[in-house]
Amino acid sequence: MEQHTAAGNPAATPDPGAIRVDHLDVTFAEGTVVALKDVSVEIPQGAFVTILGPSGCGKSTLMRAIADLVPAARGAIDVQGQSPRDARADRNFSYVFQDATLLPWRTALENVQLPLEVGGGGDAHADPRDLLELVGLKGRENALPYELSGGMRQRVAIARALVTKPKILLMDEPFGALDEITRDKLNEEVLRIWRETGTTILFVTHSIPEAAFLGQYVLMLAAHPGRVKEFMKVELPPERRLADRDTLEFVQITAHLRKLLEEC
Amino acid sequence: MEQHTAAGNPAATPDPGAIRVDHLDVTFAEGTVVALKDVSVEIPQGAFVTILGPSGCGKSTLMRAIADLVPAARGAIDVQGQSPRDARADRNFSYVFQDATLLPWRTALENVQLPLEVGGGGDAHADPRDLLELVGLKGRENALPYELSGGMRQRVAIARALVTKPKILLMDEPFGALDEITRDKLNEEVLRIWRETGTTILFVTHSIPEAAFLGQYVLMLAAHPGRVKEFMKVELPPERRLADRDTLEFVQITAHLRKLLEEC
Amino acid sequence: AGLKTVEMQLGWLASNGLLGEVVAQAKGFYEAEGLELKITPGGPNVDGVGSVAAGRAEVGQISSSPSVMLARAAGIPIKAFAAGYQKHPFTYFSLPGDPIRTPQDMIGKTIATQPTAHILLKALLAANDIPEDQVEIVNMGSDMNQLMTGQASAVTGWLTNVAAVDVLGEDRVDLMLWDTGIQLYATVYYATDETIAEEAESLAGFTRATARGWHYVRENPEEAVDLLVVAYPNMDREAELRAVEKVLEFVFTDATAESGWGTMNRENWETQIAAYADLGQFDGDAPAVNEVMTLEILEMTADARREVS
Amino acid sequence: MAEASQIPMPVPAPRMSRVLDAAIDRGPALAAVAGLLLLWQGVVWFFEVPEYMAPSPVAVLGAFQDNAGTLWLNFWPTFLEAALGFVAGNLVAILLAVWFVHNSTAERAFFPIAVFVNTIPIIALAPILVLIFGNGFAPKIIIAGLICFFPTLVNMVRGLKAVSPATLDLMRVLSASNWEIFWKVRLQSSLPFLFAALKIASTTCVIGAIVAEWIGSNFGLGALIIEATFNFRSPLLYATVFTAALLAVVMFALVSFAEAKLIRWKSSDIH
Amino acid sequence: MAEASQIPMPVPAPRMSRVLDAAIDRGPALAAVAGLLLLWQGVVWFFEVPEYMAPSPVAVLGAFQDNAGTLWLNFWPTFLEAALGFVAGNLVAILLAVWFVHNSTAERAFFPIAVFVNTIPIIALAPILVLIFGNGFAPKIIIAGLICFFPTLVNMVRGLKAVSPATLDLMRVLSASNWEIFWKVRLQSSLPFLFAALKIASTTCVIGAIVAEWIGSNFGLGALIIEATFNFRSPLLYATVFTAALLAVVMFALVSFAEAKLIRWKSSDIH
Ligand SMILES: Nc1ncnc2c1ncn2[C@@H]1O[C@H](COP(=O)(O)OP(=O)(O)OP(=O)(O)O)[C@@H](O)[C@H]1O
Ligand SMILES: Nc1ncnc2c1ncn2[C@@H]1O[C@H](COP(=O)(O)OP(=O)(O)OP(=O)(O)O)[C@@H](O)[C@H]1O
Ligand SMILES: Cc1ncc(C[n+]2csc(CCO)c2C)c(N)n1
Ligand SMILES: [Mg+2]
Ligand SMILES: [Mg+2]
Repeated sequence: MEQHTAAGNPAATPDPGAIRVDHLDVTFAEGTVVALKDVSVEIPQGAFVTILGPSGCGKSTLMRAIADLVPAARGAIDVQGQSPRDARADRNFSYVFQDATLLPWRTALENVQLPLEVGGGGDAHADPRDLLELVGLKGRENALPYELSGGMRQRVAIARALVTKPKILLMDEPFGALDEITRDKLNEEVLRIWRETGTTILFVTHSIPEAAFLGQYVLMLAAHPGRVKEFMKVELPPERRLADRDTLEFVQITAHLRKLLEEC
Repeated sequence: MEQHTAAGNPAATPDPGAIRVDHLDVTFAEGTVVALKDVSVEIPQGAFVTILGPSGCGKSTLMRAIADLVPAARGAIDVQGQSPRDARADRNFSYVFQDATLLPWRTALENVQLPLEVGGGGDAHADPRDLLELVGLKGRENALPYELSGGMRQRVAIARALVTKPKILLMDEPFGALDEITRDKLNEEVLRIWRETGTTILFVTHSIPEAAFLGQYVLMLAAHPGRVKEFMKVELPPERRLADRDTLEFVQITAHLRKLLEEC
Repeated sequence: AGLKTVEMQLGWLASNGLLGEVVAQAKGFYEAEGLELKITPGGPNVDGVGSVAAGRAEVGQISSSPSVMLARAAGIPIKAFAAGYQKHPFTYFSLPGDPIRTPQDMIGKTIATQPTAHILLKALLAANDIPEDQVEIVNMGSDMNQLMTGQASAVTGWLTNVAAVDVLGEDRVDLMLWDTGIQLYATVYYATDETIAEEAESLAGFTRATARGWHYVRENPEEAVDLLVVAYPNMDREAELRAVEKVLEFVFTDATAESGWGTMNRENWETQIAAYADLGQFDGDAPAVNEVMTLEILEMTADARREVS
Repeated sequence: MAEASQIPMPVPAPRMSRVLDAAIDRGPALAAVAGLLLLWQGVVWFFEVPEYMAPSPVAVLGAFQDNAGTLWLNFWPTFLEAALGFVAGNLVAILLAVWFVHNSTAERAFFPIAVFVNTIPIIALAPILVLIFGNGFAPKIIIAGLICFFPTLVNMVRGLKAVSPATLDLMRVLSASNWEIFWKVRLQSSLPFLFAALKIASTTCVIGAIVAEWIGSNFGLGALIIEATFNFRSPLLYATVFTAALLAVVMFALVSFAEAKLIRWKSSDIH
Repeated sequence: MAEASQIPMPVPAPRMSRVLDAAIDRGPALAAVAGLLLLWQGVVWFFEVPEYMAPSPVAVLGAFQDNAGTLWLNFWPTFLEAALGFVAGNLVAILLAVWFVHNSTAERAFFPIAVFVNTIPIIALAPILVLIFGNGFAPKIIIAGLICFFPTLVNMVRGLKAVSPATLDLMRVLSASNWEIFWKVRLQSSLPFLFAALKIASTTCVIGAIVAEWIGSNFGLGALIIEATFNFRSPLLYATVFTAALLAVVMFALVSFAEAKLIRWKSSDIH
């Protein structure tokens, strides 16, 4: 299978800062469940890559493999010139999990502060209170997770991921539980953060418009077994506004993506 | 506050089979958090009502109050002429929770079978294997929850809710974790089930198109405190196909809903 | 068939204090009296008085005579009717480097003894006019370590416990409690007032058969030990073979030569009661000697007991 | 129990006076105790049980009065031994559990040994302990500690492992050290197990102190029990046993109280 | 421990022979036991500890050989008492826990009484037990049961309550009866607590059987311990204590094995 490179140029020398996934297989249950099969992809430094694919195709598994949470059965992953393990140890990642995964005994604010308390804390970091305000939870800082709604919990997890200003942000359906208004607002925030900080972002979503709107690249995975269907550059201007979603190019792109997804 | 009735006709005699919510207040933390304030709504027998509203506005809380999972601080709820408690005891509800809430020690199939094993089992019921096939999990019947992807878990929960063929189906963001293709397929399935069985469905979603496409009525809640913003009938033909989403009426309705949501 | 069951409740595990009974059982002496003896063990925390008082067992055997006095004083209606060991083998052991040969030698020394035997040491001191504060009393368990490590000048135990005594070596120094003026009985047989009144014949039969058993032990110590070890396989035959001679010295004395096995002396009991009363051991009034012991059964069996010796 | 819909509805509690609340909370316990005492007194009267077999509650109460001074004097050493043994035994157990959870070789090597040691009867250990530590408080505290040690070890090892894989993933991504995972996550999620263990230990440490006093002590409730047994003073024996049991109940209540204060969160998911 | 990234990576295990696997699994335990035995032998030799104080492993081994028959004969009654006590005590504790969890008045009324009863030293209860049940197997099984009872009660009550509110909501909507909730949910989620309790009980039931034999028995390891203690047969004492401890280790291992078989699922969320 050919190498899916960013610019569609297989001969390009690998960008030293990229995430490079090389013929990756991931299996579960002693090899009986093949979650990912021969996945190769190269993500340039500072790219915003959205990941689309049918439920169960291996999106979370790919992210988990990159974050060193799941071992490769075959193949290799290279994160900014390091193994995933070293990259993780160096705290290059932030991860918004598909479930919010809050610590139930910590308040919203304390959950956001968690990354600052462990793993060396990190140097640059944002103000947890500001982040909670950003995700619309001002005033609920002291609520415990069981006192929050599903969307609120997810927003706490997003704030937590942003607090360390990571080099690589892995977001697994971060906005799945949010209403469109909040979602739109956070979409713009994420884009702003991406532009301002140069963070490399991998962003799993089920919304085709969201994938097209946010992504500089879209990685489409197919199922049975999980494999790369397409890795495409989104030909839209880097400065995007919500209104851009009504343009013809945008609609063409989403239509294309929808067709691809149907084929998976 | 006026009574929001189905047809916008406050004088109509209440349909004996309706869900009637009457000046409902729900509070938490000893009254300090007001989740719902003076909510009144009347849902006709066999209606498909979608619920929209910003994250944390009380959508889940309203459903939980109807299902007798949370007590009313003030006001009353009447479910098919009964108190929520009696309605629950009579197994009138199925509930798809916002978190999948599977029993981790049961396989997918066993989780779907759970409702048949408890609470009297119910008379009419669907075949659990057929339902798992319906939600696209054929072949994964014996997987334990931790072996399933997020979307797969949610689909198991959907299958579980359908297995008892309930009179009232409460679905709290059931398709939040699903890709558009699967989601569209399940949207059509739910519509089919609704039409064929006459089930009353309350369906929380964050997707405005989904709310408009599925709902006979849309209940829009506003936040701070949670209250009814609008209860409107969707003026679309009852027989809907996915292609209808590209019609002008549909786009007008979603635009209206988006505007309302922005105001909340 | 047709035998009357007599249950004997021990105040401890089965031990060599039971040689006579085991032999009498094996040789059919009880059957000859129309009895069947059933022996129930006690343990470190079960003295058996409760079982006898409640009527679960007809006969009790208790380690030391003061228990009977204390029980009686507490209102438990039991009486001693025979004494197995004529002299109590309770002994203060010391080492030749720091010997304690007389009560006076204890002055200024540390004596280790079991908590329940503190009172015996106090009685000893009182009987020998030694103020209690002249002797330091510390606790010991069942081991002799404190003597061996020099933490105490003397430890206590039963002279019949040959394994314990062996640990101290050949040249140890013994000071027997009996020789200091505190003259107690050991392995005392007792029964409730009611049993003594209503089943005197059974008790007499029990006493006669047991006496015969003990005489048989005296004649055939080795066979007796073999029988004991067969009945109670946990015991160590070698140790019991060495112990049996010692045991017999306590069971058969000048007193038994005259009055037969199991004999008791009313004056001795009175002395014991008085000593305990002086030490304030009774909650209320001291019990009368006739409440604590009875010679009735011994008298009923006097001829038979003398005959076998 | 087989009937449906008996699950109690969580009704928001009206704000009652705390004193009244507490009284209602204790009500069933007091009623049960009173009932048992009455039953016992009734049995003793009805069957005319002699005092030396089982004294009536009234007789025990008398013994409490007559021996108040003795009981009080002997209460303190036992309390001290039990409390210090509780602290020491649980501390060692918790530390060992922490070690085991972080080092599975250590767990496999020493857990069986802990099981082994736990089964050695105190009576068999006592001579060696006395030999090493003499006859003072030390061996009693050690025995009380030894006797609470094992349940806490087992529960704590289990509790420290009761962390969901999702949370461990989170901590891995945060590149948290094992120590941080322990401190921020494992400790909290082990609390339900730990408090169950402490409740068990709160009663066994009292047993331990008493058993320890039996191996040779002039004071303490254990010594008093021996003394009362040896002298056939049933009412005093019962009064002493009651005092010990009350000590245990109080320690148990303290642990329960601490638990209620410390675990205020609710899990929001299936565990 | 404070260093980052030491969390072991879950590497897919290569399929090894099961026998080898098991050997490696037991390796550390065997090594630790061997090490301790060597240390002990070394101490005994080096300090020339006399045998009556603490016999060397070699002497104990000798005692094992010399007394093999005796040990074997006395092993069976103790094993029987411990095993039956284990079953009875845990069964009663589990049933009581089920009652308490479904009836909070019962819990408030009788939990303190359970604490109370648990603290009454067995030895103080012994005379009454002997009076009521005589001297056969019954009182020994009862004592072994009594002694395992309490930790299981405490853990099981806690375990049956360790159900997430979300799951209870699910069961409420399904209009499940308390009995069904118990059977389908509580029992499963209490398993970690239950098995911790059973591990504790697997050793305490042996202690219980031994202690029970001290109230009067001619046979059993407990009787042998007393016999050996008071007759200064140190090597036999140690051999007996070892036999008892081995029994406990085996029971512990059986419980651990059952646990591994029964809890195969992983929680998918924070608990
Ligand atoms: N147990 C609780 N204790 C305290 N506050 C609570 C509790 N449950 C819900 N709330 C509060 O009630 C409000 C409504 O919550 P609810 O879960 O109904 O929101 P929602 O509309 O479902 O939101 P989402 O779309 O994010 O799921 C929120 O502010 C939440 O914090
Ligand atoms: N621990 C596991 N054991 C066994 N199978 C697993 C495990 N984790 C994931 N899988 C399987 O791997 C496949 C991919 O799962 P993954 O969670 O990556 O899907 P996904 O693309 O994230 O799906 P979704 O959109 O539903 O979250 C699925 O078939 C899933 O059942
Ligand atoms: C002589 C003696 N008596 C009681 C116990 C009691 N004990 C030890 S552990 C435990 C329960 C909790 O593990 C209990 C009740 C003992 N060990 N030894
Ligand atoms: Mg996923
Ligand atoms: Mg919600």
